[in-house]
Amino acid sequence: MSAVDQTEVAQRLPSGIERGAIDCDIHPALSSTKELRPFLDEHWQEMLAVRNIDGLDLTSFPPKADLFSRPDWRPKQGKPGSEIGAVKADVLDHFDLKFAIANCLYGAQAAYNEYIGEVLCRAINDWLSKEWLDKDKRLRASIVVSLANPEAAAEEIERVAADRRFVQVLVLAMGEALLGRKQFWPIYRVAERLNLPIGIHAGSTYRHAHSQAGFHSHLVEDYVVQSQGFTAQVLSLIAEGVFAKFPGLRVVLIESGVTWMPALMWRATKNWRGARIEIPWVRQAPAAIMREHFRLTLQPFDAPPDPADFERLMEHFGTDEMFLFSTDYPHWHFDGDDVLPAGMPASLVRKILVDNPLKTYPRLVEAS
Amino acid sequence: MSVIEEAKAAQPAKTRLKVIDCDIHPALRSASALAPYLAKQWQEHLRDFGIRARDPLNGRAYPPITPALSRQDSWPESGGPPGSDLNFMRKQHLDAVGVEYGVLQPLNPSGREERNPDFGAAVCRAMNEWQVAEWTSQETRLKASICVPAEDAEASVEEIALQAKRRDFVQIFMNPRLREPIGLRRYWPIYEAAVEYDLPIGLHVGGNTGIPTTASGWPSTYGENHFDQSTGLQVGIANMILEGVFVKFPKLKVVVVEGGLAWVSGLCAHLDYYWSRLRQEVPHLNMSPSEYMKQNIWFTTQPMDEPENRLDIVDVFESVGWDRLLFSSDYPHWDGDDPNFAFPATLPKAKLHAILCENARNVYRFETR
Amino acid sequence: MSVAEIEKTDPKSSRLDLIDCDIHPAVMASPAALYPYMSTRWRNEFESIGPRVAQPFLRQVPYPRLTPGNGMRGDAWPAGGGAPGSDLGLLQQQLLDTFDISHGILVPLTPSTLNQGLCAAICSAVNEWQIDRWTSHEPRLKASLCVTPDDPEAAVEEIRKHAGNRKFVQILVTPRTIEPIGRKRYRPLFEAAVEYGLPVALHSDIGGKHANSGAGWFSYYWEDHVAYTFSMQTMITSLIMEGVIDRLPDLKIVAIEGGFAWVPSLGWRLDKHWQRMRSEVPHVTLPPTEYMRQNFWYTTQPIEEPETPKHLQDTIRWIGADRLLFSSDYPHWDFDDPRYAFKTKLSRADEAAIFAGNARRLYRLDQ
Amino acid sequence: MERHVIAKTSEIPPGTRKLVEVKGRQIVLINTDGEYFALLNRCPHQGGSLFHGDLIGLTESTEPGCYKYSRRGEMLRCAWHGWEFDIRTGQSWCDRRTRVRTYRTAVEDGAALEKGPYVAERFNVTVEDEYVLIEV
Repeated sequence: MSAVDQTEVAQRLPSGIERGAIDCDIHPALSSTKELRPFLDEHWQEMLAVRNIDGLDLTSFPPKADLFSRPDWRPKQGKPGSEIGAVKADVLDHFDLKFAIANCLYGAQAAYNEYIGEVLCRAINDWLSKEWLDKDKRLRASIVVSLANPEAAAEEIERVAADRRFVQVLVLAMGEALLGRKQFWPIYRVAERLNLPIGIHAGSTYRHAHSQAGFHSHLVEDYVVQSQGFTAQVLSLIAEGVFAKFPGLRVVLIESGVTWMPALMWRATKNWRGARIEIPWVRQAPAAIMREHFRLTLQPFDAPPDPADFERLMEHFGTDEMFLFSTDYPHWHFDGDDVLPAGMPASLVRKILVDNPLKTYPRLVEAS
Repeated sequence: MSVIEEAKAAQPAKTRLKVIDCDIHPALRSASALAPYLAKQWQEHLRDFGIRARDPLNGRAYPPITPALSRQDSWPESGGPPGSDLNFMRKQHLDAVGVEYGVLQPLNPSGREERNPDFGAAVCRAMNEWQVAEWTSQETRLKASICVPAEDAEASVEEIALQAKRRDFVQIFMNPRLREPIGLRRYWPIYEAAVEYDLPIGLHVGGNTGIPTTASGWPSTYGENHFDQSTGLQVGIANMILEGVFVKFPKLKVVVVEGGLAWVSGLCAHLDYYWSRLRQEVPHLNMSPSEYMKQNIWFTTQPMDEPENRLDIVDVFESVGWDRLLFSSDYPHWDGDDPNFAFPATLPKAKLHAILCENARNVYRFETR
Repeated sequence: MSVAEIEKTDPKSSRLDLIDCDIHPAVMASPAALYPYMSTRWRNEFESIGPRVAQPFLRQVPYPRLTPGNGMRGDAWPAGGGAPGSDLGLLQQQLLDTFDISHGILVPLTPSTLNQGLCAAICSAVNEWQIDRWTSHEPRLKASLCVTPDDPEAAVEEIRKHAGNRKFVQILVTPRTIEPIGRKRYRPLFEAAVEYGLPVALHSDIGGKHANSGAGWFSYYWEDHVAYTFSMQTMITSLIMEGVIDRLPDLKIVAIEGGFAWVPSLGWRLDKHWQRMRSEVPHVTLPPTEYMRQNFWYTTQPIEEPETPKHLQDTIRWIGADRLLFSSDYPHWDFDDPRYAFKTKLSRADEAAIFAGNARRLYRLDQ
Repeated sequence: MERHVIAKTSEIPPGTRKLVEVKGRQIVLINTDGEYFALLNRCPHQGGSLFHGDLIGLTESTEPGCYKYSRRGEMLRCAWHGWEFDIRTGQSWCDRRTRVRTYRTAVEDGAALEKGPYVAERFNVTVEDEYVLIEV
């Protein structure tokens, strides 16, 4: 199918985007670990109750902060994104999506106790399957894993991936150790084999301060400097040779913002020319590796104010294959239907809405 | 193997001594119960953001071993969490164990650890007002602790100056685990104010600082973390001594709360040994570290160490110093101590008396405040 | 395939005026030079215990560099011995004379010493040493007033001591402070800077008291080098969002040795999220990019090299050519040569501004 | 193309190098195991001095953790930004579009050189010695 003229599309859908888009980042909310009870064994059912293990929401995402709940997507009660009816109405139907990928942000991934992390991640994956995927055919999900024990994470991926509606593996941008490290390779081995990209989502497990100068006072600062965590992960995955070892692996940077990347490409490639002897397995310019292996979701789109600069920016990336449509529902980055950045050329719209996601997530192709 | 004997009280009820409890944790009935003490801006902030410490899961990263960290029988019939109902606290604790004075140490919400400095100061202020309005003004046996946002020494001093005038407050509440070692100069204005108003620093175990509780990283379980927190206290007081806090403020009183006791003599020996080798690095110290320990620092007893041979605890008391020990219950927490069962029955009455109330009376000077 | 050969240019001919905003005189390579400026107490401690920093190796940087001397230019070693940047004669010949530099700003790099007393003593000594050893022998060189930000009281004292001396053109601190530098504890430092009309410069630092990323420690120098921009981004974010710039509208901040291509994106992110989160930072009254346009400057080295060199033109336009200060980073390995660093043709006006005009105004070099 | 006599072989034993100037160009002359290589002393990147750079081997890798070393002393690393050039071809390792200019070298004895033609601005060629020549 050829590029669709944007004005034509706009006539078709009130949202201004083409019917059948693929939303690569929405957030179903787990209200309480009590919802996980059916998916836990007796020991953990009892422990959750007698120790009151609950409220493990990530500090990175206070659900009532403006950034994380768009006013018209805020339910009267409970957390935004906790009710499937609202998710259908607000996103799936409203944007007439073909698919939406559900990324559950709950603190299981940040647990210090590896068994609590594993058991809650496993339960969340089963909960996603039963409470979300079974209830709407358009939904797809990411497998959440705890990185405390990568072998166990690989087993969990293997187990859940048998369900083809799970299309990616989800980890947080700021964890205990950088993701390129060899200890995590069992995860990449299985992900590559099973056609699952690794989705790195904004958020911190607080094993380290967000910045080299410690902890910022404000949530808004934490959110801005998330790009440092993403930058570090891109560098680490390349430097440690993850793509030399797993050439089929793709990594999706989710809720990362996008405009920080060209400067990283430039500097990383420049330094590689002088520092290559340190990492001889990096045989291509890092910018080329980024274009081949990394993808970025659209929202929050940290765009230049002048729409005319959009195209300049795209040129700096050197490709238009890297961007994937996302609403980041129920987070609040745009109002009404202004989900696509101003200045985006019509030729790019369809790529971002459909083609790039399909190329990134092989499991979506099976179903389309 | 013999059957474990029924627990025996150290003293029969009739001859019971007065008890001063240096660590009682009052709780808000609900998160919104603090609202009346906050400006509107901060009420909304509390609702939308909550406390943002340097922690991934809003203080729940190490799920506690019991709900609300509390003993199972401490949930009031009136609803609300343990420690939230004054009448129930009177009945279950103050009256039942004969508390003459009880020192409140409010833990949550913690303005001490909040990253937004203005909000942190506002929460501390609110917690102080709440202690007076809902506790000390209703119950004269209870005394309050001045919560301060210690990372902001200037705001802390302001809060101390404001609250120290009220007889309700008997100490300044700090955690030993701050963003930087607690003895560093940036915190000295707080100690200066403490001396000026003759208020001890109540150094309660804890601190949610983003720095792992061990020097080798983050422990996995609540049990490890519970223990490792006490090492934070050891590091804290060692640092205060070595940085020269007590040289500058010889009259400063520090009460170490909820850190246990068995480590104290070992720490003293270590500090003295290394000090003898590395004195050149801390030339400002006028005497050995253990002498500052005996001069400026007191210890609450809970969680009471339980040696295999129960009577060995007497050696621990001896090494810390009979005049340095202050009874604390940690009510209503799960690891609390009951004054009737925490001490060996053979303890001489005068010594027990010192621990249960006289030492605390000397440190806090309740009557003269 | 053709041989790529850059045009050979006379280093002096191309521009009228050149100011280099980042020259590193060797300090820690031979610290004994500082002893005359230290009290016996701190000198003894320096010799016996040394400056303790939060890094594992006593005599090696955490990520070993690619060239000897912790990453020196191979041709900058003085023939008579000593470290690169230790010999005024060679520095004059290889840098100041070769490029006909009218002013060069010394940026001495000192360790972020954990013992705050020793840290302050080292800063004081380095300040005296810059005057004695460098600026009084070479009028083209200007000094940076080194202070220890984590002890603002000591920092302010040191600023007061030297601020009257016009040889010092800026205050120099590490951006890798124990807390983000906009937080209240650092306020006295910035108030003093404004009082004395001195810019505060923050130079990339190889170590601090936190991991070099929010996601943990890197393995390779290649990674760490890119991450030098992190502390710059954090510093700008913090100064703006804590309201420091709002409170001190005359404050001037210089980010040294971070490059600059990351600046536009940071501005867009800050604006976007500030817009959404204004209730959290009501004290920030303007969009963050407005402060970035008014109060922040960036030195150019290590210059980013887009695959398509003209892309850098967009970057410069987005930042504003009035914000950029040329710097060479002599004698480090990633030195930028003023002739070849910009691989895209700048307008005469932009070139004049970036290579000298901006620095001349910012540092009041004509006064 | 002129042949220039630029050094006596005895001046640059194996493993050493010499900076010479020919027709206003600075040229690095390198002796690696008895073979002579000549490259323009100006890095195509920012003009850095190649003469001051290290002569290293070629490190390649087939997978992470593998450091395959070969061709000792045949890669010249710029003294500034560390770009690596193959001394045989001048080829930049990282940037396939970039080469540094190289010059053909030859070794001839004084007797042969007497027949000419050559340029030896600063040499008195004697029959007893051997010389390195480059074509510029």
